[in-house]
Amino acid sequence: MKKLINDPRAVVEESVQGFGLAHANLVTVSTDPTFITRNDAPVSGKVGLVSGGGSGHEPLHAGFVGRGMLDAAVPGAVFTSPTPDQILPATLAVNAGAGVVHIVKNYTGDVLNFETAGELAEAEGVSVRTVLVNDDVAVEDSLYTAGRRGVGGTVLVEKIAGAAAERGDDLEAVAAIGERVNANVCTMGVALSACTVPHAGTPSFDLAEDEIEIGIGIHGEPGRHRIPMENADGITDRLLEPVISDLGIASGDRVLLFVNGMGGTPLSELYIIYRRAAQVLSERGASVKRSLVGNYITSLEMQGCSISVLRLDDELTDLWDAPVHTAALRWGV
Amino acid sequence: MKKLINDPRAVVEESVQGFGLAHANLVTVSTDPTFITRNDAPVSGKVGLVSGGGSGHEPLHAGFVGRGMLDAAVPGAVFTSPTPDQILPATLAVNAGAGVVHIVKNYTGDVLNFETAGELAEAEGVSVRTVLVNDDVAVEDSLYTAGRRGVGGTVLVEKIAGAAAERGDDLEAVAAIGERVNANVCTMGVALSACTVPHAGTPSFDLAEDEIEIGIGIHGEPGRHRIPMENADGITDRLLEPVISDLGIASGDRVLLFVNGMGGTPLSELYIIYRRAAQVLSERGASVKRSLVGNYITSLEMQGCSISVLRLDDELTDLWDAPVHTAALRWGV
Amino acid sequence: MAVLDVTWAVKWLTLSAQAMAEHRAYLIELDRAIGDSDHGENMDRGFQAVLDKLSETPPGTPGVALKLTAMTLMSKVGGAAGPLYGTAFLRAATSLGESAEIDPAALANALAAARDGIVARGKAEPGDKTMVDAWTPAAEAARKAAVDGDVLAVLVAAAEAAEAGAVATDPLVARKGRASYLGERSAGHRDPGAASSALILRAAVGAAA
Amino acid sequence: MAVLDVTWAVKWLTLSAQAMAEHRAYLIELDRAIGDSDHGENMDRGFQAVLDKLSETPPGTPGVALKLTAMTLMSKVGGAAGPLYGTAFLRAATSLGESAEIDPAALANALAAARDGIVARGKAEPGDKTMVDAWTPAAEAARKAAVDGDVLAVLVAAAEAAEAGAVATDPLVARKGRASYLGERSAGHRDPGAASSALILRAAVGAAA
Ligand SMILES: Nc1ncnc2c1ncn2[C@@H]1O[C@H](COP(=O)(O)OP(=O)(O)O)[C@@H](O)[C@H]1O
Ligand SMILES: Nc1ncnc2c1ncn2[C@@H]1O[C@H](COP(=O)(O)OP(=O)(O)O)[C@@H](O)[C@H]1O
Ligand SMILES: [Mg+2]
Ligand SMILES: [Mg+2]
Ligand SMILES: [Mg+2]
Ligand SMILES: [Mg+2]
Repeated sequence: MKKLINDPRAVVEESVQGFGLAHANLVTVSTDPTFITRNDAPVSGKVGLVSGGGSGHEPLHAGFVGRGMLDAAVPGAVFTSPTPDQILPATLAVNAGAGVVHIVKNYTGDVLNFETAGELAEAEGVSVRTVLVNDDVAVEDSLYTAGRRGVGGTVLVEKIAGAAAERGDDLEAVAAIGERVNANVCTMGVALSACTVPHAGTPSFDLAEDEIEIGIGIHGEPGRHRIPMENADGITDRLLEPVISDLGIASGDRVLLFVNGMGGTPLSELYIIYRRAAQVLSERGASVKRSLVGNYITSLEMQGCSISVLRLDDELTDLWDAPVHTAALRWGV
Repeated sequence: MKKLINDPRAVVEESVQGFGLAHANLVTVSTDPTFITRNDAPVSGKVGLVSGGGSGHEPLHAGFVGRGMLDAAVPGAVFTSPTPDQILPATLAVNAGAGVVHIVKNYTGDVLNFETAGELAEAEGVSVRTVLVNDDVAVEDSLYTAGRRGVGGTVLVEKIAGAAAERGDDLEAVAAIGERVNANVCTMGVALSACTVPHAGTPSFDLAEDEIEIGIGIHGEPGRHRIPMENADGITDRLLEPVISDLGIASGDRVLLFVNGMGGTPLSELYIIYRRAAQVLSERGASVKRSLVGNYITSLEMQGCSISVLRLDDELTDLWDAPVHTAALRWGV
Repeated sequence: MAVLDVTWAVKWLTLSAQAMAEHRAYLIELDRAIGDSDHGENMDRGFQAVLDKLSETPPGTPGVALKLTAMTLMSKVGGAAGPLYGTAFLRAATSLGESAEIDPAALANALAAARDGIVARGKAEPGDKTMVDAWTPAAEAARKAAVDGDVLAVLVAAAEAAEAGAVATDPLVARKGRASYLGERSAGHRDPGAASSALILRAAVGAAA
Repeated sequence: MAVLDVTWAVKWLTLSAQAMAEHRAYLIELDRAIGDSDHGENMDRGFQAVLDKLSETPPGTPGVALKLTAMTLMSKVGGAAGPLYGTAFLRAATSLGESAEIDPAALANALAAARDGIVARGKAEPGDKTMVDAWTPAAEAARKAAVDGDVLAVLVAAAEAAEAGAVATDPLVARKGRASYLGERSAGHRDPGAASSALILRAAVGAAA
């Protein structure tokens, strides 16, 4: 294992410190327990937005703290959801009286820890609504699993719900927008290589030189199945097909196309994937109105990508376009 | 070699196509020969800025085409400088009569090809000035080499010269600003792993599990020397020391600190490097006024990073802060 | 004869912490195969924090010791295991109440309460390839042993049943937790949470022996 | 007896293209060791384009063939090699003028012009571990052979000298081009551009044989 780290157990702490130093104009880092808030939190009258999860997915979530997106991010250990004693103070810190929305990726650990924190916050008089993100179409039989995972769509939920909160929507409305995004986005991912969790020291799975993992999550876990290596267009089709069919994308649909890198794939390759995905969507009569290409929700240094499609309507488009000022996503300001 | 590509020889073409599709609101992609221009080029009255070089460093340069930065980017084959028959039409396309600045990284191939293109453009009546970027302190004896390479500092030269052009500076002034940035920035890089050029198919060098390459460039070339793996703080000190001493950073200096990922390193690790570098600079009495952390000038999927320090003055700071709207760098708009 | 008082409780938790440290890599490896490589690290971090807490505020009764453990695991483990173990220890503590010493029946009840807490929290059923598959047979064996056995016999019965339960997760296809995403590919691997549960119940025997 | 007319020139360029395709991986490997792994790809791409051009617009004289080659390499090779080979072929073409057939003296002059073009462009001196280390001895050997030899003898002398020159780059420490960044570490490897130069000059012999 070769990493730019000091102590494997200090990775999150030191990385968050560096993040705080680099973006002191945007965020405040609280330690013991660790969470990150936007500098002007709580924003008077505004619904607070809190997300969090295991670390190792950077820039998610800390990179999305700031105007027009999250009010707080709560990082757990690498690939380990944070604990209620982090989530609760983050929730209290961003509550301006209008309540707080928790954006939670659907993993057992995240759900249980945010659930507890939400109860504790309610007990302290803060109204909390939870938006559960579960956009991963790779999980086929949600009856026999912990349900679909929250993956790439999380970024879109955070951006759009963040814009709704920023324009002054109330608690129920912000949660409803977040749920609408979640209901209209599907994602599927592929890994060309595994990643190595710092405290584990060995790659999260073993993959032959000519194999890839289809249907991976974002925690370095193996995917649903393993197939021989294919070219970029073939892989794109394989990822996009279930996304399109699950969303029921039809001719005339307007969509946002999000090609996300898992951390170790060159940007140039993500654009090769984007090219094919955009072509296929146009062939189906869908119109790609917005795009996002880059490393936004990653698995450490894993090579691979995910493709997300979000069905847009006028309101979601406007909210997507609304100004956002965070370390990792910025426009209009 | 496992990559998200189709034909190794079509990597640049397909990637640029995808880039054009994803950012059609910003850029126009010309093919045969290939170059990328901002949509509103030539901008009346404005000095044009053209940069280019081998591909494999994305988002550089195409990701920096747009308002406040480059007018055109000219991508060569992977790690191969572009040819005059690409550079010339790009230069002509962005010339609005105020002349064109070529921002050229100091590599023999880039220098020779831009030189020829510049002569051809002059022959067609376009005034061309060249800013040569050579910020790599890893190259020690420039008398016995092709001179210092252009690396991380290139991004800063492009941003700041781009802002100068946007505010209406004339040809000499834009070139002078670019040269001032170059004179005030130093960079040094490290590789934890090699990268694999698509058409070559094997890693650019072999590195043992416990070794790192110090003083690498951005073309997957081996570095100046090889040392046993160290922790992040040790590596940071090793990169930063020659940068600080070459620049002669003294107490009271204001600086921009740029920690750049080589493409395959998690963002979280870059922040660990940033943390230490910011600490060391403060200990020296320098004041870190601006920061940039992320993958901006890469070597495909190489793991590693570079640290750049730019000495700021009021004007450079203002130009850095000026609005920029490109695919990879955006603020104020 | 074994006496399950606060000394035993502290020793149990200390031996558990030792077991987590010792088997950290093993639990990571189990989780690497069908999860995300963190279970050993999470449990080790959590139980080290438990040790710190126990020496900071020495508990007066077994119930207090377990409650302190519950709160610490809840705030230090994270992931799925944190809330689940937290709930288990909390329910066990509540079941024990303020008594200074635990008799066989109380012990069996506490183990059943722990098991029920995990199920209430995580909604897993036996056979879903989770820690429930260690705790369910453990609680059941404890109940039977408590009819005419002493506390040591109850602890031994629980530990053995948990160990057998953990081994029995090997062929199962996971239906809860992270391993469920693997579908059929989760078969042929031991559930990490069931394995850590067995280690913790074995430590309880060690503390009483 | 070998006649160096346009047929020879086209055959030379065709054999050069074949040599670049055949030795593509070898040249990439040389460049991988002390450069950036692209020289074989660049030369192969460039000479394939030369073949296309030659069949599109068949040249009338050796000079026209070399000029077409120069322009094509300049616009298709990129990197350092593109402008350097482009200049070499351009200067050689200019030196040959419009003559339909090349005699030994003209041949030696053309090779010297090519060599001087590379030096003018790239500012490298002999011993800097570049293609200059193949072209300098080649031009020199051609000059000597032209005194009393026929064109084939001149070509053979040039090719052999270029090959020896390329081999002689092995121990050198690079002072120009990308390999110079390696400092002492560049010693012990053959310069890729010197190697491709030797291949091209060897193809000239093959075309005349
Ligand atoms: N719904 C559930 N009910 C009971 N136990 C569960 C459930 N989900 C997960 N577990 C247990 O948690 C263990 C994983 O814990 P850990 O690796 O620490 O957390 P995470 O899965 O969040 O990474 C599994 O091995 C399993 O025993
Ligand atoms: N200044 C120079 N003068 C002469 N030849 C040079 C010079 N710089 C580089 N070369 C030649 O170019 C070759 C490298 O070509 P190539 O790999 O295609 O380009 P790049 O170095 O730009 O990747 C070197 O092996 C060397 O022979
Ligand atoms: Mg986990
Ligand atoms: Mg090159
Ligand atoms: Mg786990
Ligand atoms: Mg090269």
